[in-house]
Amino acid sequence: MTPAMTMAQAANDLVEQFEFLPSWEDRYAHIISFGKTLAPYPEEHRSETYKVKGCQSQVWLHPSVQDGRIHFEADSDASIVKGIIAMLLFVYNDRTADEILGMKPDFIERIGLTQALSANRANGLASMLKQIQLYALALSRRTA
Amino acid sequence: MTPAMTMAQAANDLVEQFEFLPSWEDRYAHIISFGKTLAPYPEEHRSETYKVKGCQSQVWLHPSVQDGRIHFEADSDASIVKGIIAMLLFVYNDRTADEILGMKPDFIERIGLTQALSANRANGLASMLKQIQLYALALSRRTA
Amino acid sequence: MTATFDIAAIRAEFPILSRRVHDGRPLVYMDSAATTMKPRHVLDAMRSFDEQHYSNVHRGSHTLAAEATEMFEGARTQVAAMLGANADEIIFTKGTTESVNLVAATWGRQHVQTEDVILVSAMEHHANIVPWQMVAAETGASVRPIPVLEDGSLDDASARQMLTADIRILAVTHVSNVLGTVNNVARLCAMARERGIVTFVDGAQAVQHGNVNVRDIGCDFYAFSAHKLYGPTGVGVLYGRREMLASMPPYQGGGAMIDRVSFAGTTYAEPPMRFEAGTPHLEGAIGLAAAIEWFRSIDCDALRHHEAELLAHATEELSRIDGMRIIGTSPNKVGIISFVVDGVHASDIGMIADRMGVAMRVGHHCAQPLMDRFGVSSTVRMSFGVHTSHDDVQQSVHAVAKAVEMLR
Amino acid sequence: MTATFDIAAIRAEFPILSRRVHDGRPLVYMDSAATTMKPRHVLDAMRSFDEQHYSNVHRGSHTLAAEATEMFEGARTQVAAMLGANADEIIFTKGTTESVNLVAATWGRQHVQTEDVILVSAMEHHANIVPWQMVAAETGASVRPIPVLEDGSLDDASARQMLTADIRILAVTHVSNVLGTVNNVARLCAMARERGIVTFVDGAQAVQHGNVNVRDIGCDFYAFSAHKLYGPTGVGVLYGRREMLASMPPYQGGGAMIDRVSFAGTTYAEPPMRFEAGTPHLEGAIGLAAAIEWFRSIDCDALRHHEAELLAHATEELSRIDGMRIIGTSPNKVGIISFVVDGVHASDIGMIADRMGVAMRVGHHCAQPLMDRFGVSSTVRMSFGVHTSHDDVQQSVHAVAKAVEMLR
Ligand SMILES: Cc1ncc(COP(=O)(O)O)c(C=O)c1O
Ligand SMILES: Cc1ncc(COP(=O)(O)O)c(C=O)c1O
Repeated sequence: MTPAMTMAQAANDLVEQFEFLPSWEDRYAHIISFGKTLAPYPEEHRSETYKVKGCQSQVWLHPSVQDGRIHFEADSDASIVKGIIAMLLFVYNDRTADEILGMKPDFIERIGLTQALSANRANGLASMLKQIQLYALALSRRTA
Repeated sequence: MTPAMTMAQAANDLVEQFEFLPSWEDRYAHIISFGKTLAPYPEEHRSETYKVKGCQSQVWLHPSVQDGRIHFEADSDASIVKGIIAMLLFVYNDRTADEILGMKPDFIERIGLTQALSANRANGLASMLKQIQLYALALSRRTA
Repeated sequence: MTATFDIAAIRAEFPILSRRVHDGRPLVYMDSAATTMKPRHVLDAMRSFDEQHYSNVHRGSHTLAAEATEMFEGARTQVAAMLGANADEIIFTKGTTESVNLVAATWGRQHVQTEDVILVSAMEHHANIVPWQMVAAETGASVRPIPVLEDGSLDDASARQMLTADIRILAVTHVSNVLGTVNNVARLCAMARERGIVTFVDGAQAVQHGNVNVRDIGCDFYAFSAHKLYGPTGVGVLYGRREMLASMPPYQGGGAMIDRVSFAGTTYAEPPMRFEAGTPHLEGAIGLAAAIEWFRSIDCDALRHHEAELLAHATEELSRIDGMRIIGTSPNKVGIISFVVDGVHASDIGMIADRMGVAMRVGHHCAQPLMDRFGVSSTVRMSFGVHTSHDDVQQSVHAVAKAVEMLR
Repeated sequence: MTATFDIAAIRAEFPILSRRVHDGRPLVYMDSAATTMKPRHVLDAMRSFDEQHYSNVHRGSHTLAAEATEMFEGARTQVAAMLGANADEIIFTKGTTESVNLVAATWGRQHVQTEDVILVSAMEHHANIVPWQMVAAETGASVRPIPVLEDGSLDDASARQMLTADIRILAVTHVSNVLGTVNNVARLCAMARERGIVTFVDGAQAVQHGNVNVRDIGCDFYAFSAHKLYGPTGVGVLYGRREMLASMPPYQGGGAMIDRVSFAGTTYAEPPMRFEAGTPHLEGAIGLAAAIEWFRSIDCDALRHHEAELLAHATEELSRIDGMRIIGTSPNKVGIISFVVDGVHASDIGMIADRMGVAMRVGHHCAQPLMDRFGVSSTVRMSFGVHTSHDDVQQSVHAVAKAVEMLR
């Protein structure tokens, strides 16, 4: 399924969504509600293999290739982290490996996510992004 | 051999000797010359048993009891340390165990030795004094 | 520094409490069980050492070397006085973790045999489990835990039963870093001693809550870290009873721990030097001494009273939150509260509280077996320091309540 | 901080150089090989960490924990960049001594077997002898030294002959702490590698004299201490080639080095965490990073040039003293001069020089086998730091001459 927006557009859209939310409570609430938009995670992929290391809560990320695009399913047992991965997928899901690897993730800073969620090692944002990129790299190598 | 002076007198005498030596060079020279007054150390006692631990240079201290008084022989391969032990013996030699254990070694500070030879861990002054007292303690126990 | 307890004055001594976090909110530091902040007295002592007296120690023939040696050995004496031990029974280590490893790798490898049992408790920090598992793996011994009761106290009846002749060593924590439980280590050590069992007490969480005396406890070994007693990281203490240390082989090899080195054969120094290879953490020892000096200036009874009040206050307020489950409600506990909230992930609470300026720790707290015991994967942990005020408690509880509200 | 070499400016950065000793004499610190003094940049970095960002690291969910973790891991990256390594090849230890012990106790106990030989040199510091003797005693291997020539350089011909198939590991110092000799470790490591021999290089005395690149050297392990690179005590580094570290068992057990702990069985984390049990020396790592940053701001070529001039100056002046014997005259040496004077005890020289404000070290310098090699029990050692001036050299030589005059 090709997304309606380009990655850049999706990222901008995300930044805009947050711009309208001045209070931190609203921003956090928005992140949490983002998590609720994730499709249910397939239980057969809830295994060690698909766990993202380096997060304080459990995060699962399962990639598959559909028509040359990488489709991710994801889940977390923690709400904010689930929201973060959902936001990442809003931008990164169903893209080609090249698109993913070519994307500068500066929208995260533009959203103010790194400041808002300052303890980024704990929420594993960096780890999740790295895992998305690693999958893309692996898949691009496989096709190349 | 009973010394001519009491320990307190000997200590005061030592303090006075140094009072007349205003420059550090003179004081050091005096310490060194003190070392030269030590009787030759008996070679048969130049063993690990009689070595004083905790000195940077080698120091030997051999006790014996003569008429209820403790007689020390001592040596060091370093001149200043040899001078220091000689000064200690000037006060401590041929005393009874009780005298030795009752002596407050404050004359060392009065001489200005601790400042002059500030690196007192290296020259082992504390170790030598402790060893003298330990021998006295051991001998007083043996006689008691 | 006189022995009083004036919370405002104490707070003023911690520069980091002026730190502001998100949107200029003042920091509410509720993570003293992880590490304690440093009062100015400690920071100044280390700085002045570095600027005035710094040098490598031992065998130095110059003034600074003598001064530094005197200060370093003075720190050892200070630690000994605090614990009621002799200076030559105090070994400076990297921290509690290294202290346990040192005993496990020297005394342990020397004495633990196949079929032997190393008895720990189910509330141990990994530091007091893994080193014993390593020596057990090497020797064929096993590590067995004394169970923990539902309220977070040690199961004394089991402890008594389990202290049998096949136990080689009892290694138990003085205070739990998760539950706050204070174990009656004196009684445990007495029971062990009667049966000829060697005892190791992990004091990492005990020293910052009041007086510890190793003779009263009657243990063979006691360990703690300076960074949990308002001192620096990278330095800790192993107390070992003189007779124990005297018979133990060295741990690490290198400078300072030797008597004489040659390729034909090397001989070792007496304790404590035998166990302190290499250049010690000098600033660390000086900082620890300053921390002890500073900590002792606080009225210990008043501190304990204050902490008990804070604990009661926080416990009561937290309990009002719907779905709150406090893990560790032993009648005998220090100012550490671990909790989970039904239907809300601990990490979410931690993140939202952080946004509100409240620093709590979330995770397994290096006590996974204890997490398993209580059927959780992590908890939120709120822990008090000497500077914790009722206002801190109020704000922390408020942050938790707000987080739960946002997350449900 | 720009890359220049202005000795007055450099001196001004060391608060301790304002220290006065006997009779108000300014301190002449000639003991940088024992430990280096800390410039203000390092002291300030540690203090500001403590006052602004201090917290325990890893798994923390609050702001300070994240900041501290970032700074701590940033320090690791800084060390890696300095050595030309990857961050996951850098293990923070207590110091060089612990780095050697770590390798000896993990890689060593895993690989060294009866009849194996551990090859060191006769100029090693005890830290690079005793841990190997300990693993040899356990395994039945032996420790054999490569001889040192009369001028204090390594006997290359013997080294080549001795690097045979029964050698399990070559553990050799980069720079001698007594002789100042710079060994050609790249060539030694290349020879060892050709024969499949693992290599460990003790860099404790090398890092403060210029650039070190572990890839250029081609060693498997490299170790140094922060306190000899203008950083704090209690922290050091072990570089291990990624493939080596990956296959090594853990050293100490405890928090942070585990993957999952249970009484049924414990699994360990990947390197470097696997080798860093317990709370690390956080201020130490921050201080080391600041020290590296500061040291790299000094023009390295200019420093080397300055040091060579000081060395030539001091050597020439000392040689004028009657009975002077300089031990270590290799053409390739750093600013370290060991000497003895006929008929005068080293300790006497040290004490009189100290009285004149000159701090030199006297003793066996933790290198007793080397003392034996040169038939002395101790030497006086004069060693230079980045702040050493020609005036310092002048005063030191004067103090030695005066001491000799007084003592003869
Ligand atoms: C060559 C050499 N190796 C090892 C060491 C030991 O270093 P540390 O005492 O910092 O562990 C030193 C310093 O004394 C040294 O000079
Ligand atoms: C009970 C307990 N034991 C051991 C440790 C380990 O201490 P460190 O990390 O300072 O070695 C801790 C601290 O985390 C602790 O709370």
